[in-house]
Amino acid sequence: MIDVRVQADDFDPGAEIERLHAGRGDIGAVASFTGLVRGGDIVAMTLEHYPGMTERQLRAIADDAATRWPLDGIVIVHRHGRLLPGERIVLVAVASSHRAAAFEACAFLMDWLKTQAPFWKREESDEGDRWVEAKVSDDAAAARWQR
Amino acid sequence: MIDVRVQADDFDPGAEIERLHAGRGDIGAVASFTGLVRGGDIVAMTLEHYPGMTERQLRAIADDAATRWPLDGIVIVHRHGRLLPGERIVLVAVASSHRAAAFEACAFLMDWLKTQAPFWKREESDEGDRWVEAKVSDDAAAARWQR
Amino acid sequence: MIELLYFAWVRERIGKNGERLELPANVGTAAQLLDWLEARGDGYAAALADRPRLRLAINQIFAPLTAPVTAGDEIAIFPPVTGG
Amino acid sequence: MIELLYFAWVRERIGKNGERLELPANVGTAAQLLDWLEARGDGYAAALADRPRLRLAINQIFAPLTAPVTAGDEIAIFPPVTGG
Repeated sequence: MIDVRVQADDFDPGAEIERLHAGRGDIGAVASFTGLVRGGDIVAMTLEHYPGMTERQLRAIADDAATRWPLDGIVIVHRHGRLLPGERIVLVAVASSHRAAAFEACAFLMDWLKTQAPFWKREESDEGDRWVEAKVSDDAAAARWQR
Repeated sequence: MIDVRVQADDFDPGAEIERLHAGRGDIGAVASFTGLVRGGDIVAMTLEHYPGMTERQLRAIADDAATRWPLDGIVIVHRHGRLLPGERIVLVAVASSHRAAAFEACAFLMDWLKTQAPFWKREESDEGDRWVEAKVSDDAAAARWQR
Repeated sequence: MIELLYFAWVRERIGKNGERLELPANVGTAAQLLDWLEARGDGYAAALADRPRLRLAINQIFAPLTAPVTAGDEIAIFPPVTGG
Repeated sequence: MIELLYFAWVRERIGKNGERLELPANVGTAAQLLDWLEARGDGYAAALADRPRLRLAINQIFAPLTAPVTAGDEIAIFPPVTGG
């Protein structure tokens, strides 16, 4: 099961994790990652995206992960729109028989998503708004999966 | 916040993940791992543990993780008693400002827990009961964190 | 015709989400397309001047500046992505 | 006195969860303790014969066979752990 969603609404990480293994007795491991808006100087963050391409890229990233590791299911949920500090932005959850595969695929999906999914973050702060710059560290994180 | 629990009762991964970041705006990432009973030939699995030492070891493992990565919170919940295929066994969830720290600490905690926490699995199958043998692969996984 | 889409600060500087334009006969690559768009006005120039900070997708697939562009293409221009 | 605890198949083979025993004067290390216990009967022999498959904790901390044991210690004997 590969399920990819781009939505304005919040999501429920527990329900997504549960959905990956509910009714099955063959799944030993579910690794998940929940990304949240970090506050600090930021009042809010708005995520713009490229409808159509976003879903397509997330799906391609998930399909790629499924060829690299023995996985039983992948859920990716990514929100767009205006989000406040502490709000959930993204969930990646991966089911597998093997914990190393689940962990690695989950980290891979996040690294890949950060550099390959067409989202752009605009931060609102007391000093005004600004577009978040892409991080070199994200490119480096993604590069380690290159093959 | 470091929270370590050993219990017979089931737990709620979503609630534990939420608890790690609720009311805080400074946490960017929560990585989690949920371990489940895999079926196959197994009818049920019973987890025996060493009360007192188990909590102590899990706490020590969590404290160690907190010295290795910049973490904002760790939850470890491990069940004991008789569990059926598909049931949750263990949850490790880690909050951090940084996703790599959250992922690595979560993988570290699972590897360490597998080799350092005094639990023993007994599997029930149609051919009778048997104690699960420790895996060399688990020792190898734990060894990569040695320093 | 080509369908152009602009995102993030590229969108803001050009001042629109996108537009449909007739592809000139002498524009055969993404690089030539950017050169041609850049000459369309100050907003375009501000948005497209700094090529190393631009990314392109042709028909929803990331593409380099050397990629060919043809009539009917959906071509998106945007900064490096920052999701996740 | 020492407090002995047995887990998993060590417990099953010895036939009890644990016991309190007087530590003999000539038992100073975990290895000597296992030698002494092993001679206490068939169950003990079956549980303790295969030393590479045994793990020890003294006062709830993993300990090697060379570790000293002293009166008052809580000493647990068990197979390699298989949690998680």
